[in-house]
Parts: sequence; C-alpha cells; structure tokens
Amino acid sequence: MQEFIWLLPTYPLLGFLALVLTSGRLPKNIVAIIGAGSVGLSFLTAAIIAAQFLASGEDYFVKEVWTWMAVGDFTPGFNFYLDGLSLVMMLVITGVGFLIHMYATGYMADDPSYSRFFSYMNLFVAAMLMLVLGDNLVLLYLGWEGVGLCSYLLIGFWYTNPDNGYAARKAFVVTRVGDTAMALGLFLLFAELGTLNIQDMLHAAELEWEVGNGLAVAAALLLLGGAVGKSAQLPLQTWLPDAMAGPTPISALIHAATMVTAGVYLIARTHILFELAPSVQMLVAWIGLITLLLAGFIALTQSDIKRILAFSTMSQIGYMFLALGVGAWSAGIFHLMTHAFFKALLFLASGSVILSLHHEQDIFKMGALRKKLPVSFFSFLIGSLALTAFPFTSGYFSKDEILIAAHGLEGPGMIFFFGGVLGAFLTGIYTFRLFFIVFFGESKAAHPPEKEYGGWNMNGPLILLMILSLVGGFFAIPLDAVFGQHEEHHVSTLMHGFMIAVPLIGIGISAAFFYFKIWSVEKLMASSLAQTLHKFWHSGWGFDWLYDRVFVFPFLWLARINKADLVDGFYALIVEISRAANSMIVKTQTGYIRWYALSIAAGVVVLITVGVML
Amino acid sequence: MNITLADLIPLLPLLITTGTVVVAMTAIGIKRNYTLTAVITIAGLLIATLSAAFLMPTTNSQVTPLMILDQYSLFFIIVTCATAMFIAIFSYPYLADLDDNKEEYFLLLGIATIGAIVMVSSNHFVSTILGLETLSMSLYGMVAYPVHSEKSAKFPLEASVKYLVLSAAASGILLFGIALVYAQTGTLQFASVVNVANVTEGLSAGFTIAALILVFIGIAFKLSLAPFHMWTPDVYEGSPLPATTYLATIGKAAMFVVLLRFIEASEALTFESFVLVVSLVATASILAGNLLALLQDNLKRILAYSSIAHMGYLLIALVASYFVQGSISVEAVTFYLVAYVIMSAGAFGVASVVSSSEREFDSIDDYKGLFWRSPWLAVVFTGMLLSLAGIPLTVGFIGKFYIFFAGVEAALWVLLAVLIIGSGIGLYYYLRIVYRMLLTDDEEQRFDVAVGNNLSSHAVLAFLLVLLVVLGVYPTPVVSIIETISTYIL
Amino acid sequence: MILVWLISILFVGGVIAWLSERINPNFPRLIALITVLLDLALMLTLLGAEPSSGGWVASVEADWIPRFGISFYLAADGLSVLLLLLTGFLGVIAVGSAWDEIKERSGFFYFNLLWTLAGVLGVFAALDLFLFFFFWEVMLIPMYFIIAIWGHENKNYAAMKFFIFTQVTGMLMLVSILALAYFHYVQNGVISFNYHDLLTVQTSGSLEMWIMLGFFIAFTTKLPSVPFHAWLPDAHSQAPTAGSVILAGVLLKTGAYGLIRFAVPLFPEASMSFAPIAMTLAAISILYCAKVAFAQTDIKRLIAYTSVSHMGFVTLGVYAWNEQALQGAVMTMLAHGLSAAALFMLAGGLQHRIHTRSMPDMGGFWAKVPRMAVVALFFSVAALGMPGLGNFIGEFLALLGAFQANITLTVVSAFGLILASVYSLWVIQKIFHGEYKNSEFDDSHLTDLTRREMVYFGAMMIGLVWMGMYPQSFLAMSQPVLLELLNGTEELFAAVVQN
Amino acid sequence: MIALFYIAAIIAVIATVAVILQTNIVHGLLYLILSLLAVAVIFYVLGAPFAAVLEAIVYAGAIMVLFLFVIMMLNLGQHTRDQERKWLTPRGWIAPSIMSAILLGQLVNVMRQIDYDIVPAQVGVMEVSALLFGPYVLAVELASILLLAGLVAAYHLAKTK
Amino acid sequence: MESIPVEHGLILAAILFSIGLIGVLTRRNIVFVLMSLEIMLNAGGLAFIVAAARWGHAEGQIMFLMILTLAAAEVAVGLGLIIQMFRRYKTVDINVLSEMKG
Repeated sequence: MQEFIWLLPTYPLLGFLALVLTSGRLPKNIVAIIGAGSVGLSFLTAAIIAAQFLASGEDYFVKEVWTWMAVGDFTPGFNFYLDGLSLVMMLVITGVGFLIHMYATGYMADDPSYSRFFSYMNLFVAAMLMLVLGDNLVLLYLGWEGVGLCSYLLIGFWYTNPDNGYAARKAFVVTRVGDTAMALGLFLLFAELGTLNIQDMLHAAELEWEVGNGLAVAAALLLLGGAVGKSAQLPLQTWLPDAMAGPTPISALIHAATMVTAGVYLIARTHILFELAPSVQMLVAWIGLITLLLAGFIALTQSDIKRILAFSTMSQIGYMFLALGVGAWSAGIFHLMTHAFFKALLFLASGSVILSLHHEQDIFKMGALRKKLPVSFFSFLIGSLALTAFPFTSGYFSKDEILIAAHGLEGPGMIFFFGGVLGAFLTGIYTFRLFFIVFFGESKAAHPPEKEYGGWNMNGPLILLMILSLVGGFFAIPLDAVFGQHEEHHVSTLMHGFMIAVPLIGIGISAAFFYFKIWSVEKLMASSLAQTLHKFWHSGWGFDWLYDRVFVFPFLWLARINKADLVDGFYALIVEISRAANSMIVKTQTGYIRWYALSIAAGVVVLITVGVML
Repeated sequence: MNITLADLIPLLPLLITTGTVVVAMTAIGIKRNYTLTAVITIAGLLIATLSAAFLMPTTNSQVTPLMILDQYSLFFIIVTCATAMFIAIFSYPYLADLDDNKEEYFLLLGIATIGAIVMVSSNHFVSTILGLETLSMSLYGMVAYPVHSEKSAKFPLEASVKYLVLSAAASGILLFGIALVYAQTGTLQFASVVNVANVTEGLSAGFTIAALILVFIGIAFKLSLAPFHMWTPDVYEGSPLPATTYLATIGKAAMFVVLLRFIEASEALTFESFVLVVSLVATASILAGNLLALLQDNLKRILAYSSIAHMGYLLIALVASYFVQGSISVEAVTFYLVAYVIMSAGAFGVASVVSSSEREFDSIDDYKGLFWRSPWLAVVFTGMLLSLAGIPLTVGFIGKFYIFFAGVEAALWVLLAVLIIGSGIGLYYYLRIVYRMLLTDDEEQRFDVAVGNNLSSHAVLAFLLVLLVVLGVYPTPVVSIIETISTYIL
Repeated sequence: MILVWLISILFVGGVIAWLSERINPNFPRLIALITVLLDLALMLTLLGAEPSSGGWVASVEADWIPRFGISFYLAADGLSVLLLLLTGFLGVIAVGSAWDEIKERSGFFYFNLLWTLAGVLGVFAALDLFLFFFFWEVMLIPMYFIIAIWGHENKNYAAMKFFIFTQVTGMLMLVSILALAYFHYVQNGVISFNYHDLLTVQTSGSLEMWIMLGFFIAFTTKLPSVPFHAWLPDAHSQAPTAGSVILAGVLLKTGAYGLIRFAVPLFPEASMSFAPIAMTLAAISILYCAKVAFAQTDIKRLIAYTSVSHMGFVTLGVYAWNEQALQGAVMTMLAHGLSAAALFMLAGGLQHRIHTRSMPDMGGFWAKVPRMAVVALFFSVAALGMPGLGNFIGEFLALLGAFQANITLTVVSAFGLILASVYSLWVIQKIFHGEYKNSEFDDSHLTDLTRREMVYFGAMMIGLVWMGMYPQSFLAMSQPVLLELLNGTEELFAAVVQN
Repeated sequence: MIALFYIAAIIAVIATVAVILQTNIVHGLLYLILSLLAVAVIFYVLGAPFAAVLEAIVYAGAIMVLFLFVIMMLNLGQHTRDQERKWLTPRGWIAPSIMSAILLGQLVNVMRQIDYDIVPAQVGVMEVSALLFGPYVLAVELASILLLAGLVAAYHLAKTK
Repeated sequence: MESIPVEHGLILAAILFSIGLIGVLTRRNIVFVLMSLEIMLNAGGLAFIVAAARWGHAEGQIMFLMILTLAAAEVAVGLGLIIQMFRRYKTVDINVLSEMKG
C-alpha cells in the first residue's frame, strides 16, 4: 500500500479537476461528495499507509514516480518521501482537512460558488500534500507555491468586495517575498551541494560544511525567509490577519491548521542545515519569541473574532518557531499537530457563530450565546482551554515540551522560557476575553440567532475536533527517527507549576474583566498611555503602516510617475529631433533658383576647402 | 584611330537608336501620327535593346578614342534602352490627351537615349560632355513638354528653367574642372591623374584635387548629391511623370556609370582628401535626402529626396572601391544601379499609369486605400517602395546587401553607420506611403484604375515586379553577369 | 527537404488564401487553417526523424548566391524542432483566434499571417547567416501589414515603430554578419555565410565585441530587452489578437533563439566578457518592465510589458551559459510562448466583446464570464511562475543556472518573481474581481468563451501543464543541442565566474 | 604678343564685370560681345586661331544675335531698367561676391604654383580639322545630335500653340 | 619667342568664371542669368584653350568647339523657355519661378 502513496495528492487533484471541468454544473450534493470525499479517500489511504509504515518499522520510505526534469546534475523527481515527520503532516492534513471539508459542505451550502470553493479546497489539499511528501526541495517548492496560490484564491473567494481581493493579493505577495528568498536558498544549495534532494542535500551539507559555515548560514537564512513568509512570522507576518477575509473553513484549514505551519515543517525538515548554522537557529527562536509576544499583545486589542484567532495562530506558530529555535524539533511538530486540532476547532466554531449571527464578526456585537449556540460554546470552551494550555488538554502537553526545552537551553534559554510563559499569559487573557465576551454577558447582536446554524455535517467535525483537542496530547508521534533521540529536559517542579499557573492567571484576569466584571476595561482605557498602546497594538505594531511607506507607496509612486516608460521617451526624443531636423532642412528648399545656385557655389567652396586645405 | 566599318558593329545599338529618331522624325514630317511615332520609338528601342543583348557576350572594343564598347557598356546600354522603352510605353497613354503636338516628345526621348548610350560607353571627356548635354538638352524639352497645355496642373516651365539654369551652371563647373584635369594630364581620355609622367613642374596635389573636385561636383549635381541636390524635388515635381521617370532612372544611372569609370580610371581615390570629400558628400546626401523626405506629402518629391539618399548609398560603394581588392564595390555599384532603375521605374510607373498629362496624382493621399481599390497596382507600388527601403524578397535588399558588403570589406564604419541611420529614417517615409494605401476609408474615389485602357503599361509594371522579386530572391544569374562585366571597369 | 516543404507550404497557402477570398470570404480562414495544420502535421514527423551525426534531424543545402558563398541551407536540430513546433502550434492558435475577429479583407490577413509564420520557420531553421537574415526580415513586412491594417486606434504609429526598430537593428546585424563573413574570407580565402564555417572564424579584441554587439542588439530588440523594448508595448497593444499571438508567442522567440544559436557561439570570448552587462540588462528588464507593467491601465500594454520582463529571464539564462540556465531559457521561450499568447488572446477576446482595453473600466467579470475568468486566472498564474506550469520550469532553471554564474544579478532578478505576482494578480483583480460595473461599456456582447475558444485555451493549458509537470520531453530534445553549444565554451564562461 | 594677351585679358575682365553690372540689357549684351571678342584675341595669342575665329563668329556673332532677337521679342524697354535697378540691391551682391571671391582665391591658390610658360605655337585649322574628322568624327556626329535635341526642344518650347 | 605663364591663362579663366558665377547668383533678370551662364561656359572654353596651348594640342580646341555647340543649343532652349515664361508671367524675374518648394 505504501507504493500507492502518490494517490494521496491524486485524489484531491482529481476532485479539483472534476469540479473545475464541470464548472459549477454539478448539483451541490455531488460537489460535496466529490469535494469532501476525495479528501476523505486521501485520509483513508493515508491512515492505511501510516499504519503499514509504522508496522514496517522502517525509518523512511521513498516512492519515485517520475523524473520531473533532468538538466545536468539537476534531477528533481516527482518522488514521495515518507518518514515520521511527513507521516504526521500527512495525517494532520488529510484528517483535519477532511473534517474541515465536511464542515464546509454545510457552511458553504448557501454559496452560489459552491463548486468553485471545493475545487480550490481540493487543490489546496493536493498541494499541501505535495509539500510535505516531496522528497526534494523543488517538489516541496511546488507544493509551497501551490498552497500559496490556493490561499490567495480562497482569501479572495468573495471577490466582489475589493477588500478581499486586496487581502488575498497581500497574502500572496508578502509570502512570495519569503518564497523568493527560499528559491534563492534552493539555488544556493544546489550550487554548493549539487542536489536538491532533501536527504542527499542534508547529508552533503553535513559532510561539506562545518558548523557555522558561512554558506550554511546563508542557505539557512534564505530558507528561513521562506518559512517566516509562509508561517506569518516577523517580519512577514502582516498578511495573516487580513487573510481572514476568506470563508471561515479556509481560515481553519489554511490559515490555522496546515498551510501556515508549512514554515515550521520546512525548518524541521531541513533541521540539519539549521544545526549547521546555529546563529540562524537562534534567530528562529528569537523570531518565534518576538512574534508570539507581539501577536499576543495585538490579539488583546482586536474585536473581530477571526482576527483574534488569526493573531493567536501567529502567536502559536511563534511557539513552534521557538521550539525549532531551541532545537526541540519534535516539540515543535507536536505543537503543530495539537494546534491544528484546537485551532481548527476554534475557527470552525467561530464559523458557526458567525453564520448563526448572519455574518457578524465583531465580538462586541455578540454576547450571551452560550445557550443559543451550545455546540459552538463547547467547541470554544475546549478549544480555548487547549489554546491556553489548560492542563491535560492537547495544547498543554505540546506547549509544555516547548517551554521546558527552552528552559533547558544554554544562554538565552531563560529569556525564551519567560517570554514563552508571558506569551501563555497573554494567550490566557485574550482567548478568554473572546470566550467571555462572545458567550456570556448580554446579547448585543443586531439579529440574535434563532438557533444554531448547521447540521450533522458541521457539528460532527466540531465534535471530533473537540475530542482531538482534548486527547491529542496523548498521541505519540514517531519523530525520533527523524530528529534523533532528543535529550530530555527537566525543570523543577516550581518552575513547572509556574508554567501551568501563569496561563490560568491569565484566564483569571480575563474572567475578572469580562465575566465577573470586577475590573473595568473602560477604566483601564482611560489613560492616554493605554489608548496609545491600544491603538498601536490594534494596528499590529504599525507594521502595515511602516511597510506601506517603505515598500508599497514608493512602488506605487514609481509606477505612477513612469507609467509612460522613460525609455520610450528617449525614442520619442529621437523622433522629435528628426522632425526638427526635417523642418529645418525643408526650409532650405525655398524654390528660388538663385538660392539653389548659391548652395551649389557654397558646396563648391566648402568641398574645395575640405579637399585642398585639409 | 579613324572609324572603320568594323567599328560600326559595336555601335549598333547607338545607330539603331539614332535611326529610330530619324525615322520617327521623318514620319512626323510626312504626317503627324501620335501612335505611329510612339510605336516607331518603342520598336526602335526594343531592337536596340536586343541588339545590345546580342552583342554583349562578344564585344569589347574601343571605337575611336571617344567610346568604349565593352560588356559593361553594353550591359548598361541594355538597361538604358530597355528602361527608355518602358518609359516610352508609360508615356504613350500619359500624353494621349495633351492638347498640343505630342509627337516630338518621342523624338526627345529617343535623342535622350542616344545621349545616355554615349554616356555609358564613354571613357573620354568629349563624349562624356556630348552625351551628357544631349541627354540634358532632351530632358529640358521633356520636362517642359506640356508647357503649352492650359490644363496642365503642374509647373513644367518652372521645372525646366530651374533644371536648365542650374544644370548649365553645373556643366560650367564640370567643364572648368575637366579643363584643369586636361591641363595636367594632357589628354581628354579618362586617365590616371596620379604620377603622370609629364606632370607640370611645381604643380601641387592641390591643383589635381581641386580639378577632381570640380569634375566631381559637376557630376554630383546631375546625380543630385547634397549639397547640389536642391533642384531635384522641384524638377521632379514639375515635370510630367514619364519625364521624371526618365530623369530619375536613366539620367542617374548613365551619369553614375560615367562617374564610376572616371573615378576608377583617374585613380582619384588615392587622394585621401578626395576620399574625404566624397565621403562627406555621401554622408550629407544620405542624411539630407532622408530627412527632407521625412514629412513630405508629395510622392514625386519623396522619391526625389529618396533618390538623393540612394545616390549617397551608391557613393559608399564607390568609396569602398579604393579600399577593397577585387571588383566587389564595382559590382555593388552596378547591381545597385540596376536595382535602383528597376524600383524607381516601377514606383514612378505606377504613378504614371494612374496619371495623365491633365491630372497627375502625386499627393500620397491620392493613394489612400489603393490596396482595396486596385490591389494589383498597390502590390506593385508596395513592392517598389519596400525595395527602395531595402526589404528582402526585393531587389533593393540585394542591392543594399552589396553596398553593406562593400562597406564592411572596406571597413567604412562611419559611412555604414550613416547608411543605417539614413535607411532607418527612410523606412518611415516609405511606410507612410504604404500605410496610406492600406487605409480603408475609400469614401473619396480619387481616380479610376481602369486596367484595360493601358494594358501595355501594366505589362511593363508586371515585368518590373517580376524582375524585382526574381532578382530579390534568386539574383545569382545577374550577379554572375555583373561579376564578369565589372572586371572591365578596373 | 521537409524543411523546404514546411516553409513553402505556408508561402503557397498564403497566396491561395488571399486569392480564394474572391470566391468566398470564408475560404481564406479555412485554407489558412488547413495550411497550418498540414504544417504542424509535417513538423510532427520531424519528431520521429533519426538525427544525423551533428544532431540534425533534417537539413537541406543548395547553392544560392555563389558569388558570396551564400547557400540555401536549412537544418533543424532538437532546439529548432521545438521552436518549429511552437510556431506551428501557435500558428493554429492564431488562425483560430482570428477566426471570428477578422471579418474585413480576410484573404490578405491570412496571407500575411502565413507569411509571417513562414518567415519565422525560416529563421528557426536557417543555418546560412544570409538566409537567416533574409528570413529575419521577411517576417517583418507581413507583420507590419497585420498591425497596420487590422490594428486598433493607433496602428500606424505602432506598426511603424515595430518596423523601424527591428529593421534598423537588423541592419546592424547585417553589418556584423558581413564582417564575420569577411573575416572568414580573410582567414580562409573564401567568402562563406555558412554557420559551421563562421563558427571557426577567429576574432578577438574590441572588433569581436563590436561585431557581437551587432547581433546582440538585433536580438535583444526582438527579444526584447531594455533599452530596446519600446516598440513592443505599442505593437502589442495595437495589433489584432492573432498578431499579438504571433508576436508574443513566436516572434520574440526568434531573438532568444538568435542569442543561443548565434550571438554567443559565434563570439564566445566577447560574449563572455559581455555577459555581466547582458545579465545586468536582463535584470533591469525583469524589474523595470514588471514595474512599468504594473502601472499600465491598457491591458494589452500591461501584458506586453510583462513579456519584456519574462524575456529577461531568457537573456539571463543565455548569458549564464550553463546547461541549467540554457534549458531554462529554452523552457521560458516555450512556456512564455503559450502563456503570453493566451493572455493576449484573452485580452483580445475581451476587447472584441466590450470594445475597450482599459482596465479601470472593467471589474467583476467573474460572475459574468466564469470560464474566461478561470482561463485568465490559469494563465496569469502561469505567468507569475507557478510551479507545475511551464513558466516555472523555465524561470526556475534560468535562475538556478544564473545563480552559478552571477549571484548578485540572480538575486536582483529573483525580485522579478515578486513583482510578477504583483502585476499578475492585479490584472485578475481589476478585470474579474471586484464589483461588476457595466456603466463604462456596452456589455451586451460580454459573453463567455465559446466552445471553439475553449478548445484553443484548453490546448494551451494542457501544453503548459505538460511543460510544467513533465518538461523532460522538451528538455531531452534541446539537451544534445545545448551541450554541443556549451562544449568548449562553458569552461570559458566558468572561468570568468571564478574571477 | 605678351602685351596683347594681358591687354585683352584686362579688357575681357572689365567687359565681363560690366555685363553683370549692367541694368540695360542691350548694353549688357554689347559688353558681353566685347568680352567674347577679347577672349577671341586671347585665343589667337595662345595659338588657336581657329578657335578664335569661331569665338568671334559663332559666339559673339550667332549666339549673341539670338539673345538680341529674344530681347527684341520681349520688348524689354525703359521700365525694365528701373526694375533692374530695384532688383540689384547692394545687399544682394554681398553673398555671391564673397562666395565667388573665395572660390577664385582657392583656384588662384592652387594655380599659382604652376611653373610653366606657354610658348604659343600655332595649332591651326589643319590640325584641328584633321583631328575632328579623324578620330573625333563621332564627336561631330554626336554634336549634330546634340544640336538636334536643342532644335527639337527649342522648336517645341518656343512655338506659340 | 615670349612666353605666357600658363597660370595666368588659367587664372584669367577662373576670374571670368567667378564673374559669371556672381552674375548667376545675383541677377534676377533671367536673360542676364543666361548671359552669365554663357560667361561661365566661355570661361571653361578659355581654360581648355589655355590647356591645349600648354600641351600644343588640337584636342583642347575640339573641346572648345563642343562647348560652343552646347552653348548654342543651351541658349536656344533657354531662350525658348524665356519666351514661354514671359508669355505666362509677363516678367523676366526669375523669382516668379518659385511655386514649388518645401
């Protein structure tokens, strides 16, 4: 069965083709069957393959399908590589993906572009699977760009609103900046190591480069560029919040569970390279830390339900980066998985809320939904708990591992540790701020919901995801063969207690503000400092403002002033000169015989002067 | 070196042409009949062409000191007589409605051809002058031919006076120059001016150069090279179209053959400053010609200006002849002249066919939409214009290729640069005309194109078009002929 | 001999198409279609041909103008065959795209179309430099007519500009060709324009550089590259759709082909020392034109500028002169041939439907013309270099190769990938996304793609996917040719890189 | 003889200058004839009596008479003199004179180094005729054609319709 | 026998030539222009005679004869044109012949 690993991306790809070629002429239920079914098939296949693979006890498995191109030494192929890492990824993608597809069959039921939606989704799954299963970086890049494209398409799914289009393009272009860096990294790796097959490349890198080698640093940096772009980390994080313009299942699938974690996957996949470049690895950790904190602060100030979740995603990926940066590869991937569960859950639940409220996304226009939307409520509850690493939820285990690993690191380890804890604290606050505001208090909705939106196809996935969010922490993922045995870190019980307590304190503070209303936000906001901070954080630390001024406006300005193309002007000048010369020289044709004779005489004089005198 | 009977055989084309004129004149004397005169002239020219073609492979003799009848001369006699015949054919319908005596026109055309024949076979100043003046004298008459016609919209009188006055002044310069050359070399034969054994003592190179320059200027005027070009557009415009055609084709070609022979025989190009002068004239001609034509709206003037440029191109090949071993540049000049005659005759021919002495269509706007009104004429015209621009599939391209080849071999980079710039400008105005023909607003039917009433003219156009394309695609036969005959020049 | 057939069928077909208009105005397009299909079928037989020792699958040689050692020498190897096929394929597409658009004087139109194609085929197959130049110029005139007669509002200007640019630079090339032939004459005592003979000519120093520049300028004008690109936006925006298809799809490729086949192999040393400048120009082309493209509001102008930008990768690849880079250049040529042609067809289709090319007047067409939107999306995405489609292979390989030659310029050029996404998505946004506004134009004819159009676009899409997913079938054809060209000169280039 | 040459030369120059300065056309013509005659004298001095005779007869005689005929035909009377005065503005002379002066200077410059003295030897009618009807007989015939061309052209142009 | 420096003869010719040229350039009366042209041609003839004398040739005289012929023909045609011009424009002002330009 392992031989058939190529079926994994093929099913959704076929689904995509079927949906595109019929171009909306199929009835919705058939579309749903094709759309969700293809991913389901993939998941089934993936599950069987996973079982076989684990049973076989092999470290890895390669399936070569065909040689993509063979140009000199450059011979990437359509080859699939399966090991623990890709196994986890593939299961998450197909599993969570299938659930979200399921959910979407209900969520999108009223949308006229139903078929289009599922075709994109299927394409996305196919591309994402290529990304994680490809055995070489070019194939990975194919998936990488493919998911980017689908992300673009789905963010801009409701295209009539230009803002959505803007968000979509922003997402694509910003990530493309990272992608380009990554492509350059590929070029560098090929130029230096002569192959882009990941395993061969890593092997060669180990042989050729010592730790700290400049080329290794450069290559790692460039790959990191790609990773931060895709995973919305500093400094390319600005696109993610805007990406929430897409339908909510998209946010769940692409902008929470799978695609945005591709950067994490990439770094984990090429971890040997990063180990050869410790400075870059350290940078990964710093990026993770800073991003998680920044995002946490921003999330505190947001009012859009999906944006809050988006910043939270950013923040959680920061944790993963932090894990990678401190060398806790498995922990990073583990958190990736659990995060996929609970963040998908949160997003899907928020989708139910939004639909039930007739597309209302402002949390301050919700409230008191606990009774009306029970499934959503429980989903949110479990999701939020997992997100804030409430003990024994899935998030708890993964975050725990990360923070312990950070704690164990020499040098800045403690900074990472406390930073991570602070992040968890913020997580507690903003997550439950959202939770309390939406589900408790008074209803401020313009159109209060009559009943919860969604049938079994929406609630089923939610329930499954709730379970996964709760128990996901107990999954043992087979990563040791990939990353080697990681050393066990330990922290003192005190520290451990501290780690557990801080998020709870955060929840408590949140409860104090928003549930018990002991403290008042209004009072807090009275000070100008708070207002400034709020404004600053609300705008995402002004990154958009800055980038607009540094990159976008100058580009637009250049485009505006040189629309007519400077170079063309040069040729126009030549034409003008010719015309001027013409109008001058035509004046010599006066029509007067004597003038003509004079010119002859002048010609004689000049030519004799030239001929005789010179 | 008295003339013998055997000498008359090589002179056959000349004699036949002369005979034609005499017969035509006699016929006029007996009874004026326009058609008959035309037929006599055309037939005579045809026979002359054929006789020259017949003689060409075998003939190579100096007939008296005045004329050299080698293959080169005969080749150009063929070109000349054939072109004259074509022009005669164009002239017949053109003049048919002239309200004046029409017969003398063909006499003048015949006499002009005699002059041209003498020129292309001249290697002696006396025959040069006589041939040149015979040609010019007839052309004065041809240019001014419709002078009595009230209906003639053009300015034949003005054109003729301009041509006569300026041409006479140029002749004066030419004669003065020849006299100076003669004073130095002691012979009126074309002969080397370098290292003449009995050079007059104390005579500086400056004298020789000045003399050469004067001769060159005299010829340059006839070739309408800048800065002696100013008469060209006015005379072209004012003349009746067939006369313009004659002036532009035979007038130029014959004169250039003389220049070629003179330059080669005199070895004038050994003087660096003379090379400089010729190069300057070439540059000035190319630039002035093309720039003048740039925004011109009168077809005849455009072609006049473009002929200035084309003569400049030819000069490049001429200059190259000094730097290059072998006959390539002479071949280049020869081929280009042939090409130029074909395409000019064709271009003017199209205009002739649609025009008559009463109404000439010489504004490029007259040709608006010709492509859709008369595709046939438009194709011919486009072919000719593209050939003038030097586009492949036409003879003009091969001609330009020759010139480039000669220029590259001679390493005349500056002149080649000028050539490229000039050609680039040239494209603009040729395409302007072509574009007019492509326009689709045919609301204004400017002229009727009735093919039927002058079938022979159309046949000539067809012949020229075939020549244009065949020589453009497979020039090898003509190239080998020219390769052979060019050896006679050196 | 088959090469002669290929070319002459088009010439003759053109004449017949023209004449047939008198019988029935629908005949020309039919005859044109039959002609190009016949040609395409004949080309396919080349695929099966057994290559000779030099890798030539077909060749024919005959004396033409012996005076100058000029022969009628046509030959095709893998590279030529690829481009011949591209030409044939796009020929069919072009006829198809003109099918309904050209109603007026269709006979002459198809005559010109077929003659242009014939000239292009000649360019790709000629191995005598004179013959090459001959065909190089032959394709211009019919193209001029196509633009000047069936073009849009500013056609005269555009056609003239196109013609003068290519013609003037063509003359520079002529001078260079002649100089080369002359050196051959000096060194060997015979004049020859034969490619193989001229390859042996030893030139050096500044003279070689000048001669090389003649070729370079001619080719980069056709390609085009900054600063010789100014003709292209006008020509493209004014040409009728079929004209744009041929221009963008095929004509531009002649320049690239010239660079690969002639400019570098004939002057390895000069090219080598010139490579940094050429690559710089390429990088400037990529970035500058991407930026200018973004600023355009006329959709065809925009696409035209993107063409320049994309062709920059070709220049970059050629002057990196290693296997990856060259294959990249070749793949870019092929893939861009399809994608640009398709985009122009889309733009043409839109213009045909709503009589404007102004993007600010458009918007929200997705709902109205979903098939067209999907097709447009596909080709925009292809143009921005989406992996899995042909353009990616080309650009990726070109950059990969270029990286080994010049890191700085590759890095700079890679920014083109970002800008490509900016303008490509902008187009989609402006036309298909956003609010539908129909006040700006008469939308009564805004209908979705017809079945016939879908066939053409489908064929091109399949082509691009094929190129993107299994480029090996193309790479394998050009590989022996490129290796042969690289043989001996690659080290030369590599040495420069080291220094 | 030498003196004759120089005297005739001076007369020729003065007479020629007078021609172009004249406002009365008939006076101008007479000066021209004077100039031509002076040149004829020079011819004679230089040993070309045949040329001298022809100069006097054909040039000064026949051709100038032709001019006279035309002048009479056109009936250019007193008013044309006034017109001439009006046309001949001093400014009009400047450019041509300078131009011609430069040209003359250049020609003189290249000529003055010649260090050769002519010892005039008579080349009389005999020699010229022998040549003319020997090797140059073709020239005579061609000259007749030239005159024929002039004749036909002049006939056609000058006639009234 | 006394001798005449050849340059004197040539310079005389050059002077006459220049005067003729001035006349052509200056005079507006077309008859004067024609006369000036005759002066130029005549100067050419003189130069030939001088050159012939320098060589003791008859050829120069033959050339002079030819010049004479051509001058005669030219005058004939030229005067014919003048007559036509006077008929049409009632003036001998050469400047009226400037309808074509540009």
